[in-house]
Amino acid sequence: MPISTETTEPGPTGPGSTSESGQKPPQSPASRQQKAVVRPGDRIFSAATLIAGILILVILAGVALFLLAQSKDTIAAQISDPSQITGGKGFFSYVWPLVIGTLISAAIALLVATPFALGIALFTTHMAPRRLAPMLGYVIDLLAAIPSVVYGLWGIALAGNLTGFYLWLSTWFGWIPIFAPGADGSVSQTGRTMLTASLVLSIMILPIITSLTREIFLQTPRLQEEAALALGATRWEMIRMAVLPFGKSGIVSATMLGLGRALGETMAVAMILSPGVLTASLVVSGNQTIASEIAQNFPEAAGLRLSELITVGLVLFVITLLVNMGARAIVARTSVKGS
Amino acid sequence: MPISTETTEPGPTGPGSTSESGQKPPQSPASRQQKAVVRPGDRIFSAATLIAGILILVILAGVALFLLAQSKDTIAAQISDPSQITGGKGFFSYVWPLVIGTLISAAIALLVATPFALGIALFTTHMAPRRLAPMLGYVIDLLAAIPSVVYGLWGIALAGNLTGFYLWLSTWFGWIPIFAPGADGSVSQTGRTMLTASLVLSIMILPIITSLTREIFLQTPRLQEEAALALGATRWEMIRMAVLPFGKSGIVSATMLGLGRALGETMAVAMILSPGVLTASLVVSGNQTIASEIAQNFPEAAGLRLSELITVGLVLFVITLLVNMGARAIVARTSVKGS
Amino acid sequence: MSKQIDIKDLDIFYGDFRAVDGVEMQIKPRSVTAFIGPSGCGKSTVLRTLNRMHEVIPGASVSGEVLMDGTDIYGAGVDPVNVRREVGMVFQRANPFPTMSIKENVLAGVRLNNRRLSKTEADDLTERALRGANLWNEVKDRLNLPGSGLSGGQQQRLCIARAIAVEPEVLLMDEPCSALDPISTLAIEDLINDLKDKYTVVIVTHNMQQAARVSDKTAFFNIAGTGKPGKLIEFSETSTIFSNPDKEETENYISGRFG
Amino acid sequence: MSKQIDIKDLDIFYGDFRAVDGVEMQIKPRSVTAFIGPSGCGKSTVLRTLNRMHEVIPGASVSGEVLMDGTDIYGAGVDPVNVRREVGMVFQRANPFPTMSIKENVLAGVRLNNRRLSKTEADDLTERALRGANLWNEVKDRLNLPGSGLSGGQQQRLCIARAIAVEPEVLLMDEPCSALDPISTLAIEDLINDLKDKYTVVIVTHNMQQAARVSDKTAFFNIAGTGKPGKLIEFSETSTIFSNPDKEETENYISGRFG
Amino acid sequence: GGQSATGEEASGGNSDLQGTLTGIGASSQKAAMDAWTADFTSQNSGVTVNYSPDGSGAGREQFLAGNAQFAGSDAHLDDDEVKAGEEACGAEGAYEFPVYISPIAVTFNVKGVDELNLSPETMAKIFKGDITNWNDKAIKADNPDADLPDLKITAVHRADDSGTTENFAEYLKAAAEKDWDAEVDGNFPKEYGGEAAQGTDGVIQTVSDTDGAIGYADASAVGELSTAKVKVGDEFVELSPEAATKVVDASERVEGRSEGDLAFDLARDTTESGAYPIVLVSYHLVCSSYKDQETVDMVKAWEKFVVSEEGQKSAADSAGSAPLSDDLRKQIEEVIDSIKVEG
Ligand SMILES: Nc1ncnc2c1ncn2[C@@H]1O[C@H](COP(=O)(O)OP(=O)(O)OP(=O)(O)O)[C@@H](O)[C@H]1O
Ligand SMILES: Nc1ncnc2c1ncn2[C@@H]1O[C@H](COP(=O)(O)OP(=O)(O)OP(=O)(O)O)[C@@H](O)[C@H]1O
Ligand SMILES: [Mg+2]
Ligand SMILES: [Mg+2]
Repeated sequence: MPISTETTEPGPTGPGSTSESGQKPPQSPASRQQKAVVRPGDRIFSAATLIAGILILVILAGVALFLLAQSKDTIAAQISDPSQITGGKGFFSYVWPLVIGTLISAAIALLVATPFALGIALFTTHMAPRRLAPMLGYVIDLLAAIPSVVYGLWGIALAGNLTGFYLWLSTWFGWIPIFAPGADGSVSQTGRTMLTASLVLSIMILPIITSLTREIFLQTPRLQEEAALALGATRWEMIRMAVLPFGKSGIVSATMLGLGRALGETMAVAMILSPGVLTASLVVSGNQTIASEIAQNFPEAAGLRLSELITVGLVLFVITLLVNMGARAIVARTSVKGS
Repeated sequence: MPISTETTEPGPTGPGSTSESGQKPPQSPASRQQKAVVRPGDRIFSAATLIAGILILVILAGVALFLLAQSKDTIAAQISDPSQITGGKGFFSYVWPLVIGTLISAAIALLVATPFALGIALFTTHMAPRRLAPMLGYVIDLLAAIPSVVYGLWGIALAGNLTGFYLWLSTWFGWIPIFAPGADGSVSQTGRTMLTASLVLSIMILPIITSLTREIFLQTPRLQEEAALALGATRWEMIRMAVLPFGKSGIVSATMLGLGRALGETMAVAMILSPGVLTASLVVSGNQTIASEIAQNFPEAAGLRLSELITVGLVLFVITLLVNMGARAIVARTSVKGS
Repeated sequence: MSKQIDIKDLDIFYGDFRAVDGVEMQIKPRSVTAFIGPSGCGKSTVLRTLNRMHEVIPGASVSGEVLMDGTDIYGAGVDPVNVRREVGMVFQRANPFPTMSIKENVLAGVRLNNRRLSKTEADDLTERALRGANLWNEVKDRLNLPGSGLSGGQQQRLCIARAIAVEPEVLLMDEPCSALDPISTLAIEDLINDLKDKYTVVIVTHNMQQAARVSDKTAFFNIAGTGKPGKLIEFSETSTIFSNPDKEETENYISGRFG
Repeated sequence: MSKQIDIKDLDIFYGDFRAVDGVEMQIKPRSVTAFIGPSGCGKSTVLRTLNRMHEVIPGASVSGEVLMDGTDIYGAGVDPVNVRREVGMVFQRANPFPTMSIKENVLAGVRLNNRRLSKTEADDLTERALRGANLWNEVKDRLNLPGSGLSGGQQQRLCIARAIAVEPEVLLMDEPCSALDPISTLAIEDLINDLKDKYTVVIVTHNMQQAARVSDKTAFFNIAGTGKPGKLIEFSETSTIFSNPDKEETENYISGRFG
Repeated sequence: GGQSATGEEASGGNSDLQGTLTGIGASSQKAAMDAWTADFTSQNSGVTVNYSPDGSGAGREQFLAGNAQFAGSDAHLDDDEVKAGEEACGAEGAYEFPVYISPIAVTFNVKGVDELNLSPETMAKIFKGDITNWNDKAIKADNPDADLPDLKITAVHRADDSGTTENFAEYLKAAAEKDWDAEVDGNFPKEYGGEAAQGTDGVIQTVSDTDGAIGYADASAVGELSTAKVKVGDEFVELSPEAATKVVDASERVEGRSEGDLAFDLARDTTESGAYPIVLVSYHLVCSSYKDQETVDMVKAWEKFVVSEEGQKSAADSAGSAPLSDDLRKQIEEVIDSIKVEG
């Protein structure tokens, strides 16, 4: 992968190795040194990107501090008297079902959306006729701009139509815990289940993943594609040999971005999901996500309750960080060494 | 730009030109033709991507139809008796301040976020020390996963701290209409203005734009970068010569995706903005966006009002489409011919 | 195993631009054919039409026929994938897969053909192909490192190894020795000599001596001027071309009295 | 305008791998120096250290000194940008900017130096550089089309034109004629001959005749075996190297009795 | 605080009711509803109560379309909806009755001012934007003893469509008609300007963050902010549950409705001593008849629990509402008892 940071780290066996750092021109006297004018563009650029980099850290720190500061009541309550916390059994027993719910919904959304998004991206870049491809691009961009409340409304309408499907699922695949019917032998009558919410989520993150991977796939070097084709690769084989390996890091990034959106999506889930206690089955009502819990409760929350909700937000923050780092670590481990 | 769709369109001057379409192998008798087995991978792949492409169109059509179907009451009311519509002056006078508000907030968010995002992307790909770059990546991904309700809460906290700044703006730059103080000579006391909402929006779309452009910039061909450096380009010049031209289409896509998010963001704007009638000044309370209007009113809406809100959603849909097509058309016009 | 190629009235276009005009040629099985001519005259373009790689370029098209053992590869119902499985190619610019290791690069084409290879078969094949391309000694200790960490000439030889590993019936080579030192060049020429016992080889080269050394027949292309299409000027036995060409243009080019 | 280059005890690394070991060399101003040697021996690597392009590769580093007119370009406080403005380079693989037109490609370096060019100056310079690279006739009608639509040899010449347009004091050329036909090759050799009146030229080539034709001094590099570093074996007058080399290794290589 | 998503497993039960009750409606009832469902299902372990807080409008609509067994609403049915109820619920139509009374506080944040008296006219002018400074004569007149600063008034209203706004505006319209000339609606009149904030929490937070702010919000959410006393008759009444209950008792039922329709026209302009007139009455809607006995039993048990002393207390604890008076409860219980099986 061509990664270019000009700043070199000294090679371990090159003791006297030098690296490019200083700014003064060589002291050769009678030459075109006057050409080496101060390059304001470069200075400004360095400064600007550095400032941007720092600012983003400041913003993140700001958000994190805000979350932490608002969480202190909850932490205090947790230490002094855990029964004050909603649910009465302390913060962790309150939060873990939410964590699980959030992870499940995000995982389903990702599992559904990623192959789909890659398919669409490949279709637009390598399969669709020249004229159709930009149209599909518009469609994707459009999907990205639909407000989550509209997705929510649409999801509610969709939910009603999914009950039959869920019944069918629970009849035939009820032995799989995630499709098991509820205690009374039936599935949700409203369709407002975790599965519906996750499916709508997957549509919401689809544009993000598609857009990013599409751009990356478009940039696959022609020479690589030609190399694969000339070996007698079919389109799919060419994509496997040249396009996907080239796009690997982009695919990971796209998935992470989609994951972020799925973890943090609020409105649509809050509108669609009929929340309840944690259950393994995804076709009965129940489960809840962190973002939706916050959205549904903060309008009426005050004092400790508000602090609790923000602490829950902090937990999401930490989860995201862990998931991200984990995912990237796994990807890094499976890459070709040295490439 | 290396775009590879293998399907060729026949060159205009090549009358008998052929294109690759059929699937049968050449009929040469005694050769390794048995190798040309049916390639299930390829079949499946073609079918899968095609289905994905079609499904996305179906989903979009589903959303569009949903919006249209729910809009029919409003359209009927608009035709029979416009005074029924909220505001009493028909649908268009109800919707246009919302359209303007939406466009303004999205435009500010984009204007702030895009250079920022490009700066961060360039910083992580071409400036930051090897170790720091992935860290910044995590930060960006984290920002993407913060739920909008948390951004909303944070934005409210931020708003309170911006009043002083807004006062300063209106004192010194009050002659610019967008910074003009209100009728009573003062700016918003709460800071919950369009400018605050737009700034928070810009932070929300930052991760999207950054992630996408970062991935593209990472893929700049080494050879191009080396070509620029060898000519004596500074980093900034190298970026201008090799990185940005290569990433152009990615930058546009990223911006469009960010725009989509900004246009559609609901919760944060609804929480932060103190809505009101359309005003030119961004430092007094007033203005409203489409998504926030929908979110704030739909819980209590029923019948015609609900239909109105969904029609407003449809308007957003159309705006997005137009903005998108416009932007891409402009970009296409300014590109080097034939590249 | 080897194939005969008949090119009939082939015109080649990049969009509107007619790059090559009216090529007629018959390439015998089990022979080496060299394409020579000034830069930009269309050698690579013609070569790329022989395995339908030309049409991969957006807007590019051809008219005319290219018969392989009598079957028009541009005929209706011909799958270019099948054509390319039988016609291997080495590109003018070396293009190893940067994400694959050296060994994977060599085996890439073989893996495509769905052949199951045992570990030893794979190792044998890798060694054979790399030896053929005179690269084995230089890379035998780093077969699992990425192909992008090689020098220019090493990359070029890696691409040759990759192409011969699939044992195609026809092998097209676009300046395969351009980045090679004389020793490697000789090794590749030996390789070509071996290959022609079984396969049909077409090679583009700027090196007259090389053409004279390895080829049975030589095709000389030329271009009348800028914007004009390239044309096949003369196609005969290599000895004829270099000693006693039919056309004056050819003689001028061979003897360097051109332009 | 021209510079003298003194290379002192230069070791070059790719990460942990010592690619080139202990190079000592003195390159005189207004001369042409040729680097020859088998593929993978480190010619490109050494060349790239002369304008600090080597360090652009992740993990790459050098130790030792490269003095240009007495100033160590790897000294503290030296801005590699300034080094590269004075030391032009033509890469082994042609790399025109695909998003720029042919003309913009030629002018890319000049524009960097903040020189304001009038329209006519720009046109003149473009023509001069393209003529120098023997490309003018082929592209004069399509100066505003992208540089990526050129043939392999045309792209290579475009890169040469781009490098000479800035009139660098030192010009490094890595196999500049590898994709060129004999006529273009001769033109480039003439160009090199012209250039050496004013500048210092270093060229990597696999073509012994070319080295013999154009260079004043020749450096022969060799590599003892796989995984070993490349070494400078002999550096003398070209005539000496080709007629009466000091080292047996050199003689073996020159006469093709190697490996 | 409401009930968490984790909930608690219902521990034991003492009835043999079985089934699921679905309700849709006002989000303002969510906190109370969480408390009710938790208590109710712990007593009736066979019953599941699902309540979607989709909003009053959606609740009424869905209920009238037969998609829910009951609805929660911040406003009573209008005449058209009553007719629709006859179609959905049989000849007797839908029954509606208050389930709790929620006082709306007028809350303010002015440094150095802890107590504030406001007459309806002054209040209207402040929220309308006619009075813009705390040292205005009109405010001084109501508060002769207060030390009112020279400070800009930031009047904060709800940005979203809400029952709170509707009831507040209704009060101003009734008590200060001259000054409040806008139509009463769930949306605060845009032309009056002022600051807007989303949700109760938004209003409270804005008021507490802004010196010189005044707003209105559900009393339960006010927390440490000061609340204004409101002029009723000749006295200034402080907000309290009892005072809020009083105003409902002083109100008339909406005319021309059936026996079972306990919709009230609140006496906003009451002069009854000690009554606090800015209240929101939250209703439940049920059908007069259901298809089967099981549902009838469930609905009866559920709604009886909701209005029972126990139910009202847990709502008061969790949602800060004012309990129903015993008198009103009796009337409601009669209505609930008359729910029967269709036919
Ligand atoms: N980017 C790289 N990373 C690691 N090793 C490299 C890299 N580039 C080159 N090498 C190794 O360094 C050695 C010298 O390479 P170099 O490119 O200098 O050879 P060269 O003499 O130019 O050969 P050629 O004639 O084939 O271009 C070779 O062994 C090569 O494999
Ligand atoms: N992708 C392309 N788009 C448009 N024109 C092209 C393209 N590739 C090549 N050409 C043009 O077609 C003509 C023939 O090109 P081709 O690459 O076949 O030349 P060649 O004989 O291989 O030259 P060289 O020896 O320099 O490689 C040239 O005029 C070239 O500019
Ligand atoms: Mg060529
Ligand atoms: Mg080299």
